[in-house]
Amino acid sequence: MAGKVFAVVVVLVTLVTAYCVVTHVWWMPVDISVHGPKIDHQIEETILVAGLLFIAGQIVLASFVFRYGGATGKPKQIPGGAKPLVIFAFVLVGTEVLALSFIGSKAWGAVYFEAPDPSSLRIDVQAGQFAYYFRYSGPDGKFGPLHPELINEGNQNYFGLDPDHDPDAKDDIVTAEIGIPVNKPILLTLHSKDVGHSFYVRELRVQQDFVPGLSIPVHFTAIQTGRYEIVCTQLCGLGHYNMKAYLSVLSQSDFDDWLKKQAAMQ
Amino acid sequence: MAETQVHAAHHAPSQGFIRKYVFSVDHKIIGIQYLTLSMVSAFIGMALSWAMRIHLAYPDFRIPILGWLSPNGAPNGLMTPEYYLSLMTMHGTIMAFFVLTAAPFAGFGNFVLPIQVGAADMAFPRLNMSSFWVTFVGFLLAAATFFIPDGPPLSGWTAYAPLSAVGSVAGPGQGLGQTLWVLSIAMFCVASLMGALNFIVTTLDMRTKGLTLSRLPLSTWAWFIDAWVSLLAFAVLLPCGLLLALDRLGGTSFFIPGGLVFNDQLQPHSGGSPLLFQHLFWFFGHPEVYIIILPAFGIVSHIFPTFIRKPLVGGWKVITFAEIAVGTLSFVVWGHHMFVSGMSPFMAMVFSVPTLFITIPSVIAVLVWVFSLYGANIRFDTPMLYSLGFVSLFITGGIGGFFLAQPSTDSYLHATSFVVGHFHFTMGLSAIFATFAGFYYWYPKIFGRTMNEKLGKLHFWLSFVGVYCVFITLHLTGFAGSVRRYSAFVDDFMIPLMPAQRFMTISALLLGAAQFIFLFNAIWSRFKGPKSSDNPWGATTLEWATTSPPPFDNFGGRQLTVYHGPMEYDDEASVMQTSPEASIAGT
Amino acid sequence: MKTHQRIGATVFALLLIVAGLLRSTPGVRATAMGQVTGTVKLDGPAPHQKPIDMSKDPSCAQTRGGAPASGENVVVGTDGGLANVVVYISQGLNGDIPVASKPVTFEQKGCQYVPHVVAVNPGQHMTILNDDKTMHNIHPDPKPGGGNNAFNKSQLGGGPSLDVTWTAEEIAIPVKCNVHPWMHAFIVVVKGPNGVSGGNGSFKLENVPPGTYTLTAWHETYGTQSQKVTVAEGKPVTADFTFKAK
Amino acid sequence: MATTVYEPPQVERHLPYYSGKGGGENRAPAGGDLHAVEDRPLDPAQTGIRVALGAITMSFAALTSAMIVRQGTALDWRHMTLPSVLYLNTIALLVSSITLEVSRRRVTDYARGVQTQISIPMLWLLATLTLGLLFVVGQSVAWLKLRAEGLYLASNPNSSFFYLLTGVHATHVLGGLLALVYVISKLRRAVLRRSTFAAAAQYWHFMGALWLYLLLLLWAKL
Repeated sequence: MAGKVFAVVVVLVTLVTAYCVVTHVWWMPVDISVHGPKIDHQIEETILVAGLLFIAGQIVLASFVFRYGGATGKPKQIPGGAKPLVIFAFVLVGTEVLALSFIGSKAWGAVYFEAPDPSSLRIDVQAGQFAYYFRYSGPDGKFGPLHPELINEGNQNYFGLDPDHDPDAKDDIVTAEIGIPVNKPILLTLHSKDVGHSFYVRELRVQQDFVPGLSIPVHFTAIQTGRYEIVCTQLCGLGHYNMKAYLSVLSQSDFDDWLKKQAAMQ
Repeated sequence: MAETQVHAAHHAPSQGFIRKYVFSVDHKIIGIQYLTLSMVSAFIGMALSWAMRIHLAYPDFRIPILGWLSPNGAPNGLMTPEYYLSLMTMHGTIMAFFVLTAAPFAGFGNFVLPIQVGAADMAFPRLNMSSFWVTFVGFLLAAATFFIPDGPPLSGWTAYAPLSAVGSVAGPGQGLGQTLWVLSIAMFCVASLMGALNFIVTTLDMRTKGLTLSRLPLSTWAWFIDAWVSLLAFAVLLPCGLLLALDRLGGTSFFIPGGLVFNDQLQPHSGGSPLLFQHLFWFFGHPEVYIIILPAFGIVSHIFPTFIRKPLVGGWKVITFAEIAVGTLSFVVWGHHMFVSGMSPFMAMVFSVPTLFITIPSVIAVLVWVFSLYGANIRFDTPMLYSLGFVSLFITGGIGGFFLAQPSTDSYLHATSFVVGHFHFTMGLSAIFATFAGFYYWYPKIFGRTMNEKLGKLHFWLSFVGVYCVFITLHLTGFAGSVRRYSAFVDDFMIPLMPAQRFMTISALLLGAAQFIFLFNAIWSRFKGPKSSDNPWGATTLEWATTSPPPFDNFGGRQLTVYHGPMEYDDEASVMQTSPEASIAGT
Repeated sequence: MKTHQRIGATVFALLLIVAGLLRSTPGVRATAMGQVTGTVKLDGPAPHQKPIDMSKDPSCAQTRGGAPASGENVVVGTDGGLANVVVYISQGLNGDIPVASKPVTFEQKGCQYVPHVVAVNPGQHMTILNDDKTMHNIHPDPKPGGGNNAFNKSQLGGGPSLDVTWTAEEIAIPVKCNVHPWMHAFIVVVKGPNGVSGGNGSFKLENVPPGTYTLTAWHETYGTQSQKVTVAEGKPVTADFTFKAK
Repeated sequence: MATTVYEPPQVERHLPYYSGKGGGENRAPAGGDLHAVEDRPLDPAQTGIRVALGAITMSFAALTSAMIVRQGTALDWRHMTLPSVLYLNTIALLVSSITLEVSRRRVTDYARGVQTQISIPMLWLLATLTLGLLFVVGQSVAWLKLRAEGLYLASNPNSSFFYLLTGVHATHVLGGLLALVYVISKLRRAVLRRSTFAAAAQYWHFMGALWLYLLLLLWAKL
C-alpha cells in the first residue's frame, strides 16, 4: 500500500514540476541583450537534458516501487548486473555532460571571451553599502583618478573625485541611475568601495560580482529601450535587499539629452 | 602497572553519572550526545527558518516570541533587515555544521561504526570524547551570539570577506558576533579533524577477524571515505578561519584590500585579496556538501538491502567506488561557486567540466539504488520509506546541479532562490531524510525500543510532500529571478512572486510542524515504545549481532569473526556476517 | 490578603508624596532665567547645492510629494540667514547644569533628516522617527574614545520609534543612512542651553541663568565662531554671528 | 537455508590494511612488560599519527597557497631579512631529530636485550627535549628581534605571514614536546610501547622537515 502511495506521490510531484517548468508559471523576463539568447538557449538545452533525466529517474523509481512493493518469493537482480548501469552512466550521462559543457562553453565564450568593442561607451560603476553610482567620463573622454580618502557621500562626492586638482575629473558626470543608448556596445568597469556586491540585470542576462580591490570589466549591448532594475545579489549587509538602481536604455538622442541634463546637475 | 590499569579501565564501564553519561569515553554515549546536540540544533535551525519564512511572506505579522527574544533585532516582533540576515546566517551555520555534518557522520558514525567493525570502542576513546565536547563548545559560542547586544553576524554561512573581516564598521553583528562565529567554526574544525582521524584509524586498525575491507558494511565504507574528505577539507577551513580571525583581531590584511571606505572613512588596510578567501572557503565548502551527503549515501545503501531483501546491484564495489569518485572529485570543483566573482572566464570553464563530470558517479549511485529495486521484495518500514524519499529528493536536487555547473546558465541563476532550492534538495533535505532513515533504523539498537510505525509513516508523508512544495517552488521563483538572502521584497520584479512566497511559507510551516510528530515519537518511544529484539529488521551486520542496546564493550568481551559480506539477503532468509553458514547471496 | 493590599497602597501613596516633595525642591534657586536670541548670517554667495537623485528608491519621491531634494551643507534663507548653525554656551556655565527634560525628535522624512542638525544635552532623550515608507538605518559615528557609542540600526518604514541618549559632549557626531547614502546629519551634544538656527538664521537660547558666557556658533562647513555675552536676570540678550562664505 | 559450515577466511598477512586483522584485540597486554609489548601488532597510534600528519600537511599547503596568492597579487609586500637566529634554531631542531633517532635505536636494543640500561636512551631523549625547547625559545627570540625592528604582525603581509607560519609551527612543536614528555614518562616506568615511540618520533621528524620547508618558503622571495 505504502509503495503504491509513494509511487503516485512521486509521479504527481514530477508531473506538476514538469508542468510548471514547461508552461513557464514563473519565468525569466524578456531578454534585451545581444548575448542573452545564447544563455537562454543554453538554459533551454539544459532543461531538456536535465528534465529528461529527472522525469526518467523519478518515473523508473516510482514504477519499481509500485511493482515490487511487498513482493515475496525469490528476489532477483536486474539482468546483466551493474555493468549496463555503469556503462549507461558513463556513456549517456557522460555524453550529455560533455555536450552540455561543450555547447555551454561556446555560449560562455561568446559572452565572456569576446573582447569588448573598441567603440564601446565606457561607464565606471561603483558599488557601496547600499547603492550604486555611475560615472561618465564627460567630453574629454577621460576618467579622473579616484581618491578614496575624499569620499564624502553627504556632500555627494560618492567616488572620491577631486575636480579642483585633477583636470580629468572636472567634467566627470556622476549619476545615480545608469542611462545607456540602445544598440550601442557598453563597457562597464565595476569596482566596490567597501564589501562584495553584485550587478544583476535579469533582462540583460548579466550577473557579475564586485570584488573589493579589483576592477572588473563587463560588456554588453542592449537592444530594447526601457527601464530595468539593477539589483545586488551578493550579500553586503543590512540594506542588501534594498540595494538597487535603474538602468535606462534610451534612444541615442534621448540619451544625449539625458546626459546633458545630468551634466548640468553636477 | 600503568598499562594494565589503562587496559582494565577500557573494558570496564566507568562508574558515576558524570563519567558514564556526560564525559563518557564510550562511543555509544558520544554518538547519542552528537545526535541529541544535532536534534536540538535542528529544531533551533528550523525555528529560525520559520521566523524567516513568516517574515518574507507576511512582513507585517508580529512574530510573538521574537520580540521578547530580541527587543533590539525584532522590536514588537517585527524583524529588522539585519536581524533577518542574522537569523539566515545562523540557520545556515547551525544546519550545515551542527546538524548536517554532525548527525549523519559524527552521530550515527560514532554509535554504529565501532560496532560494525566489531571493535570494543573507537581507536582513541578520549580523543573521541574531546571531539564531542569541542563541538559542544563551538555550538555554545554560536548560540551565544544571540545573547550579545549586537546580535549574531549577518554575513551568511559563507562569511565572505571583507564583509566578515573588517569588523563592526561593516554593520550590526559584524563585531563581537562575527568573532564568536569564527571561533565557533574553528572549534568545529578542530573537533571534526579529531573525529575524522578517529574514524579512519578505527576503520583501518580496529576491524575484527575476517572483516576485510570488501566485507565492510556500506555505511562504514561511507563514513570511512567521508572521514578522509572531512580530514582534508577541515584542514583547510581551519587556517582560513585563522587568517580571518587575524584580519579581524590582529589588524592584518590577508583578505582586506586597500582603499576601502566605510561610512566615509578610509580603512587602514592594504593589499589583501577577497578572492583568496573565497578560494580557501570553497576549497573547504564544496567538499563540505559531500561531507554531508556521503554518510547519507552510506546509510541509505546500508538500509536498502535489509528492506529489499537482496544485495544492491553491483555489490559493495560499484556504490563504494562511486562514493570514492565523488569524494575525490569534490576537491576540484570548488570554483563553480565563483563563476560570477571575477574569476577569469577561462578558469570558469576549467571548473565547469569536473563539476559536470561529478554527476557521473552520482548518477551511478542513483542507478544502483533505483535498479536494486528491480525484482526486489520491498518492505515499507519507515526507514525504507525515508531511504526511498532520499533517492527521490537526491534525483531532484541533482538535476538543479546541471544548471549551476555551467557558467553560462549560472550567470543568470547564481544567487537566485534556484540555488537555495537546489542545495536544500541535494544536501539539506536529502541528508536529513537519510538521517531520519538511520534514526528509525537504528533506534531499536540505540535504545532497545521500537519507534511507533504509524507516527513514523505520518511523519514521512507530511515531510516528503512538504519538502517538494517548499523547495520546488524555490527553484521556480529562481527562474523568475527572485534573489536569495533578501529580507523583504521591494524589487518591482519580486512583488509579483508574493503568492509563491506565501505558498512556500505555509508549506514550510506544515513541514516544520510535522517534525514535532517525530520529536514526540522519539521521546515517547524511548520510554513507552515496545521492547525491541536484538535484530528487529532481520539484518546481517555486526551491530545486530549484539544486544539492544549493546553492552559497554559492544559484544560482552566476545571477539567476533566475520565470514560474509554485509548483504546476505534472500527474501525472508538472511545470514549474519558472523554466521559461518554458507552465503546465500554470494557477497 | 485585604490588609496586605491596604498596607501596600498606603506605602505606595507615601512614596509618591515623598517623591513629589523631593521633585518640588529644586537644587537651583528658581530665578527668572535669561534668554539669548540672535541671527546667523552668511556673508557672500551661498555655494551651489547639488540636487539629489533619489531614483534608487522610488518610495522616497512618494513621501516627498514630488518636491526635489538638494544637498544641505549650506542652507541660506532669502535674506542671507544661515540655517543649521548650533549656538551654545562653551564657557561660563558652572556647577550642576540641568539637562533638558523634553526629548528632541530626529526624523527621517522624504529620505532626508529633519532637522539636518540637531542639538542635544548629554543625557537628554532623543526620539528617532521614520516617516518614510522605506527602511533607513541610523548610523551615527562618534569619535572613538570620546565617550559616545557608535551604533548602526535599521528602522522600518513607519516602524516603532527609537529612543537614544548621548553620554558625552561632542561637537558634531555625523549620522548617515547607508541605504540612502546622500542622507547625512549632525548631532551636536553640548551641555546647557542651546539653539539651532532656522531657515532665516534666527536662533534662541532659553533658560540661561544670569552670568557672563562665551557663546559659540558651529556650522558644519564654516566651523566655529565665539563671542562673549552677559545675561541678566529676565532680560533677553541679542548676539549675532556672521560667517564668511569661502 | 544452506548448512555448509565455512572455515574462517584466511587473513592476508602482507596487506595489513586490506584485512580484518582482529584490531579489536589490539590492546597492550596485561603486565606492561616492555619485552612483551614489543611483539604486539601495529598500533593505532602510528596510523593515527600518519593520518594527522596528512591533515597538518593539508593545513600548511593551504597557508602556503595563501601566501603565494597574497604575494602575487599585492603591491604592498615588503621583503624582509630573516633574523639570523633562525639558522641556529634550524640546527637545533635538526640535531634534535638525530638525538631522538639515537634514542629510539637504543630503546630497540633495550627491548632486544642488547642493552640493559634504560638511562642511556633516556639521556638522549632528554637531549632531544632540551634541543626542542631551545628551538621554541629561539623562535621567540626571532619574534623579539623583529619587534625591535618595528615589524609587527600587521606591519606588512610578509611579517604577517612570518609570525603566522612560525607561530603555527611552534605550536605544533610544543605539541611534539608534550609527546616527548609522555614518551619519557612511559620509558621511566618501562611501559613504553615501541609503536608509541615510533609515532612520536615520526611526528618529531615531520616537524623538522616542515620547518626546513617553511624556512625555505620564508627565505625565498617568490
